[in-house]
Amino acid sequence: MNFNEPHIDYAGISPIIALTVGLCVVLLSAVFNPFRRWAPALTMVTLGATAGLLIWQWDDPKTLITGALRLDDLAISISLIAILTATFCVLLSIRERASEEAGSGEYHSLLLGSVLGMVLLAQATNLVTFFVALETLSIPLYILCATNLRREGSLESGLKYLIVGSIGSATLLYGMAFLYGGTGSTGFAGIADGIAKNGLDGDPLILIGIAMAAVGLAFKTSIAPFHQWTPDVYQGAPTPITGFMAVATKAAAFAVFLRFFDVALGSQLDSWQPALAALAAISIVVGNVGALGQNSLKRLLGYSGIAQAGYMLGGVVVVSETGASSLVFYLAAYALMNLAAFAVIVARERETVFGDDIRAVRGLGAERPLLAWPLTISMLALAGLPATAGFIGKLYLIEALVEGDYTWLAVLIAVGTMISLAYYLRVVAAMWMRPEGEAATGATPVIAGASPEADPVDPEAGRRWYLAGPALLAAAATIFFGVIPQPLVDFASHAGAALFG
Amino acid sequence: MSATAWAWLVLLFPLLGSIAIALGFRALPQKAAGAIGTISIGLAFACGIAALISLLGDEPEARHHASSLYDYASVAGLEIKLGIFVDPLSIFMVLVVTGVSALIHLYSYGYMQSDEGYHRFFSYLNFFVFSMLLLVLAGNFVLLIVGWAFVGFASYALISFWYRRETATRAGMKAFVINVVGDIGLVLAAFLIFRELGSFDYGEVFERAPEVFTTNEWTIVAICLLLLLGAFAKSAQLPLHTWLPDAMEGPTPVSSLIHAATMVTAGVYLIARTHVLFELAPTAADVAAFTGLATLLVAGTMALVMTDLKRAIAYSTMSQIGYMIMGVSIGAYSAGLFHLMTHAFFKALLFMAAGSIIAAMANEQNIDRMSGFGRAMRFTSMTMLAGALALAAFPGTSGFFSKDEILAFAGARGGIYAAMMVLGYAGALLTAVYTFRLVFRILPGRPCPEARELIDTGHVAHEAPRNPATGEPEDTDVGFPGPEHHIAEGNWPMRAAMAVLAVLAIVGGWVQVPGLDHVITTFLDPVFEGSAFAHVHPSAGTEWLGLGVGGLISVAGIGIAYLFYVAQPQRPAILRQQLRPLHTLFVDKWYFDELIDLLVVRPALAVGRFANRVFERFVVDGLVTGTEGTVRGAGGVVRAVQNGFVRSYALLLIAGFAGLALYFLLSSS
Amino acid sequence: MSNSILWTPLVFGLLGLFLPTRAVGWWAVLGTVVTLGLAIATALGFDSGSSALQYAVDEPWISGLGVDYSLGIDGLNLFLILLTAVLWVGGVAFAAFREQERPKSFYFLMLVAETATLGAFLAQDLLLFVLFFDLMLVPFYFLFGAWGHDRTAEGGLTASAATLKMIVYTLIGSLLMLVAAIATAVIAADGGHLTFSISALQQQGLGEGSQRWIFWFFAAAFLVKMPAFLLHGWMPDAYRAAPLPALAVFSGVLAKVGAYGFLRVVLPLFPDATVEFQEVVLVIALASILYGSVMAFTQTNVRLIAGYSSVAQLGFITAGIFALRADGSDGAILQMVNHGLVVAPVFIIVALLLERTGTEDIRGMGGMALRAPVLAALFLVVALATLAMPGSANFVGEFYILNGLFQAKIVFAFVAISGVAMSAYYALRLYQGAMHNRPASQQNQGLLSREIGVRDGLVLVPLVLCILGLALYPQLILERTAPTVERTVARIRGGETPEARLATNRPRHEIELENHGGPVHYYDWEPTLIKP
Amino acid sequence: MTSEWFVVLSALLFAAGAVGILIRRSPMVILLCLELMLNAGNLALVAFSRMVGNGQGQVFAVIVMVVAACEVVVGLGLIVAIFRRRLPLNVDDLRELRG
Repeated sequence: MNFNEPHIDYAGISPIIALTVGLCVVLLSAVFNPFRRWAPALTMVTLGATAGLLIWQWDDPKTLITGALRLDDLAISISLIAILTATFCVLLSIRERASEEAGSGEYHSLLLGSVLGMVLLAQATNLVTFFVALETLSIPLYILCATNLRREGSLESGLKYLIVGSIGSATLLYGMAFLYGGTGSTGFAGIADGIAKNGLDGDPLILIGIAMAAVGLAFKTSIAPFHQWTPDVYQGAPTPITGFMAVATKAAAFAVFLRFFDVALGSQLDSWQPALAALAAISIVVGNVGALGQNSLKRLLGYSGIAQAGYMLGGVVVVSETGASSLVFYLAAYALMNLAAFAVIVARERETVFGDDIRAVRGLGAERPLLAWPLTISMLALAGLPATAGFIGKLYLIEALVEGDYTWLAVLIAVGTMISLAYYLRVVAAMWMRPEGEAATGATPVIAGASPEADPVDPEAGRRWYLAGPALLAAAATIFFGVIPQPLVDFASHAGAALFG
Repeated sequence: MSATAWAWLVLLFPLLGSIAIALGFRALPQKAAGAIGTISIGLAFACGIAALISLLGDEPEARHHASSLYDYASVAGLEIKLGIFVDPLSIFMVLVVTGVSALIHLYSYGYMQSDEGYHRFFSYLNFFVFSMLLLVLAGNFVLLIVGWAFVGFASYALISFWYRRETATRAGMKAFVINVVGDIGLVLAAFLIFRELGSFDYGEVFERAPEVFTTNEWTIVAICLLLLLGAFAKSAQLPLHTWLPDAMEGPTPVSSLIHAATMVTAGVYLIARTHVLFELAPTAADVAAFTGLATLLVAGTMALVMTDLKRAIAYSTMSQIGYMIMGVSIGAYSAGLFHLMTHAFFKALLFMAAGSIIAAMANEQNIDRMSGFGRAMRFTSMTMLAGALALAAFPGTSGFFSKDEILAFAGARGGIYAAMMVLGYAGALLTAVYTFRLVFRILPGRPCPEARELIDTGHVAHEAPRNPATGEPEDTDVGFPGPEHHIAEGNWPMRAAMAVLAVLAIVGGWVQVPGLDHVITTFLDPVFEGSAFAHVHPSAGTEWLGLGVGGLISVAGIGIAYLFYVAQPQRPAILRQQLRPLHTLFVDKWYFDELIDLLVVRPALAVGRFANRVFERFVVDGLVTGTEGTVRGAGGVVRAVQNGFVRSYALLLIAGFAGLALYFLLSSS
Repeated sequence: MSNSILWTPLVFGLLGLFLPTRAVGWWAVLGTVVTLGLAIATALGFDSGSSALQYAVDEPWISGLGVDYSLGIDGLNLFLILLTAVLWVGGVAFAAFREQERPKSFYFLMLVAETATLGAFLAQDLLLFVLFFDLMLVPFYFLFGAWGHDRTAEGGLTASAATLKMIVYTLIGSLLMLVAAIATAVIAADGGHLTFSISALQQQGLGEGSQRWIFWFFAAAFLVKMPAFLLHGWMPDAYRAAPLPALAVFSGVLAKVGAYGFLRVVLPLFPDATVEFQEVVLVIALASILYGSVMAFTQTNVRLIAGYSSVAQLGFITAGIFALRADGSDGAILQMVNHGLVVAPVFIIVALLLERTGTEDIRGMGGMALRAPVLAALFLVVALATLAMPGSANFVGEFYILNGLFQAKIVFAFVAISGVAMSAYYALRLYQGAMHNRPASQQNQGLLSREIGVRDGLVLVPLVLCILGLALYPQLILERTAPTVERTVARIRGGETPEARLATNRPRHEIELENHGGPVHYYDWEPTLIKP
Repeated sequence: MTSEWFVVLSALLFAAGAVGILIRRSPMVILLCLELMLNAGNLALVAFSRMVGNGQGQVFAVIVMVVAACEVVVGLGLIVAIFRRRLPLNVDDLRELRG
């Protein structure tokens, strides 16, 4: 028998290859003691290389591996966001106890593995790749969350994430099975015309499939009511990882969300659109009210993440190019805002004994302006105040929603933003204003961060380049894209066009 | 130079004087300030004369000129220029105002000498005159309102001149607020006029009014009633008069300025100025007439029982203004204005005399404690007597002719107006009685300690001044006649002013003696020629009859006063016993203050308290706290569900899935 | 030109961050003065006859979203820009004469605030307007919160809590406005080319139905900002917390942005809804007038007296705008400037009183005129202007407003004017309480005996001179405002109620001549009046 | 017998796994239940692949098995770590993070 080798587009899969190779190298470096300290550097190199290869592929969409992957601008833009986040994560992990305990090499290779999953997920156009990528993304994260072995919270968050996450994937898988069963294909395209061909509109099999898939994805993007893992895991995980999860996971999951629902299930629009809109609404409300009165900053950002996911889901709900573009724009902005915040939190965790408690940033404005400004900017941006990327992002989303006749959702976003001011500005107030009268922060039992087993204090952390640098960079970018958003808008609209154009 | 040019100068001088004194309050020596003040008014008077001459220069029917400086606020169809209107009426007012004011300034120059606030006083005083002149010269309703309000403010400033007296500041506030109510009346009237006639300008308004309005049509009546609101507030007619007696908190020259010459006559002027409108709205005119009548009677009764010298004179002013208002609203324009003039003379005089006596009493104003000043202060008592005679309309004096002309005209109108005449004469009797009550209480009799001291040592009582109302010691460093007081005797400026006025009070009426001459009427004729009542002319005979009656009445009144207060001094007490309720009613000023307090002040404060204590807290804040509470509550729920049990998370996840699947299935089928 | 006015303060603010701490205050003053100079230059170069947009700038900003960076000056905003420039000079200079903690941040924020405010006035692009409108709040949030006073002692809120309340409250409106603005553009574009340019949107027009809700979203934002009756819940706490120099400019200018928004955005873009909801808004305005006045004369804290009095004043302004007549709106704009010029000095004077008596409670003051006659005189002028004394420009403003209201909706005018009497009472009460009578407590005597200093005089006197100058020649503003206002209101008149026929300021006899003197529609509104 | 029954069976397995997760406290058992759910998915895939008559489902199933294995490994690793920290092996006691 003769074996005709398939045509392989190496250029297309080059980023994936690069990542994989890098992953192995980093892992090996961990084995040989002398190279151990190089792990971060190697990781950076890998990420850089991948990014370069991705940009090389910019604006030249292609389908890879017999339709299993599609490398288009959407995929690239999302992957870039993921890589950017990972880079920040590496920087923040320098001198991080977690990475040292887990062994720097393992830690970073796991990180790269997760990134690999994200890059794949962003390209997935087939149920199989979709599922595999999703797991490749998740499983390393389960471990990474738990890497701070000395802290109960870390282990707990790891286990919780594992259990609930696996339920999520199981549900997703089962839903995929139904879709496959209904349409007889695992490719998104195949599913689409399968539905069309077999006239399966409103077929219960398909519908349940859709429902289950929606649950799986909603879980990953932490949309309420599938959000509950988020605050706990965010709080328990080592802070750099939390930052990575908060941004990158969302980005990748939303990418496939777009592909899966807007492309594969586009025909079923009217059956799932209202449902997703409802989910968006719920998580806007839940996230925002849940964040009120949280004293752990990470937890607060977790809840705010839920709310923000609700906003972004709006970009998926209105099946339109503007929707997709606005979503990508918002993800990019969201990455910048969050990373600035997390960088500052990491710095304060090491500087003070309060861990990630809000007391850690008391009087920061006077004490450490260079840390206070980034956090302030990121909070204002998350609250969607003008002259920040956050404002433009909201503007973009709302425009998409209004165009798509989902004005009520836009109004809800506005309402949610109002509520969110209450907790974002509380952080700002803590930094700049005289301590609030409410002794609440003092009275409530200090959570996780401030437990006696807190990390040893490094009073200079706030001045270290690898912490202050990223913070300032992200904050500056947030402002920059708030004032001159055009480049980012183009970036996003490319991605949107890739899907619909 | 044209009349208008002179008129602008009339306005200019007092304003300059006021500003100059105000800016130089540190630099200028006291005397200089007084001099500037007095001279600037004097110059204004001179310019007034000049304007008069140039006005008499041209034909009677051509004796009205408008002139404007620039567009004050003219867009969107409104046209408001900074313009004046010069005609016999305004010139007449200018002359009366500046003339009397000049004398009052002169008087103050001496009287206020030992007052710390000397500069402030003259600055205010000049500003007051300026405002009044602006009021009478204004060429459109907006500028009229401006002058109107300026007068109000100036009176506020002067009444609360001794601003550390609680009573004074409160009185000032009262005067101001009531005057603002009047302003509002004028403003609304102006709006209505504008809506109907499309202009604020006197000329256009008076020209168009007759062709647009039918007589007694509701709009014109509304306009006139609104105008009256303003007029009553300023001229202290019922029921808006309550600020006037309190206004006596100010220094005495102020009282004479506000009451005699200027402010309170503004209402009379307003009605005369807008007589075109009032003749189109007889109903409103009658309202005005009856209010005037009521005021003159009520005020008379109050003046009858007041023991405070200045307040008593104040009430008498009210009642005299009542005469004028009645006069101008029944159409006796020139008569009303004539009375305005003579009243300016003798009332100013009376206040000055009173001031001199009060000074001698070291600010004691209670007439029960005064007596025997006839011998102590000859000059003062002579002038006072002259003023009193004129006020009581003693035959031959100025008041005699002016008052009776009004009543005669009322008689000539006949009908209901005849009744007015009769009541008017009743009022005249009252006037004579209360006037000479004062005279007989103060001048004759055994000298009181102060008077005695004056006779013996020739100098005035020294005593730390006290507030007659509250009895608290005055704080003299803000400005208050300290231990040293100034009486007309041995103070030439005061004497000069009083002398001039005394002469005028006697002879001032002779310009207009029935059958002999009628200077005022002929002069004002061009203004009122179009009037519907131009033909109404009581014959000289009837007028003389009226004069006779009036003379008798005044003599009778004086007689009664003599009977009560000189012949049988115990009588009043007995009478008081017999008429206790009536007396208390009069003493308590017919309870007008209480009425206003009950109807306006208390409700407003109650509303305010409610708004503050209840509404603000429960409704306005409730909106905030309520929403906040619900949101926080929801937050509590969310965090309660977030209970840390991984299995319950799983449950929620699966439940959520079930719900979603259920929705899909239901929506599909 | 517009550009330079807009960005000068920000530039100075940024440079100020690199200056030595001592100099930064004066640097900030310089910045505001330069801005003022530029503003005056524009005013001089302004063509008063035309209703067109002048000094216009129009660059694409976010082409993808149809947002342009377009500025411009016309009759509506010219004097509000001047006002902003003037008051900021006053406020910043007043602050510069005193010690400020963390001066760099303070002046930086002040200048950012000025740029934001100017931006709101200059913006000719709906979204740009919304952006600046929201941005204004941020610096004031920090100024009030970080430099403010905690009132926990007298049962109030902490500075940060009070400001949080303020910002959440005011952003409620603003965010809804953002949605509304986008909706306006999207609906108007109707699938076509998306633009936020106000003039373009004005051409495209909007359907009745969508106008309705959009109108209320905008109205909410503006009414909260003013603040109007029932929506003023944030005001008392914020006013008590705020540092006085910042409060002077805040209350002097920011409140006006709301009223300005009605003229700039609502009337042109949503004419039908405006006519439809005229009465509703008028009712709110009247409520503000009455409620504000009543509260003003029951308060004892001088800040709150001033605060509630501005509630009343903005009620007047709103009423003037919603008379939907040229004269009403002319008066409204004039009154915005007047009120700004009046309320800022009031707060500066409050600061001076505070320094002298150590209290903000009117019961703790008194008798100050004795040893501070100049201060008393200045205060008197301000107080008289506050109560719209005839002869002041405020009176002209109110006169135009009320005349407009009177000709359009006579009953409302009668109610509104009662506010005038009350204002007389509370303004005088404020003045007397501070300056007249005996000093409340004897130990204050020593403190009382301080005349206004030269430096504070430099701040206060020019402002008072502005008041006097306008009093002598209000036409200055009116004639430049009128053409634009005329154009703005003319659109409304198109779909107007019967009363509108009277809106044409023609004397009745002329109207009757046209109608051959018959008993005509001229009497349409007669039932609204009580017949004799 | 037709393959629908396999689907039904898979559904039952899925439900069983879900219920197991909800009622059991030991992380080990919970991991087993997770496996159950995943394998329910596998069974469904295989059954469907039989129904629709192409191999994709079976391929998918095989891959899923690998993934499942990974998850179990990770899970066990975590459990060991927890055990080493002398923490109770009871998911209900792991609730330091909440609220």
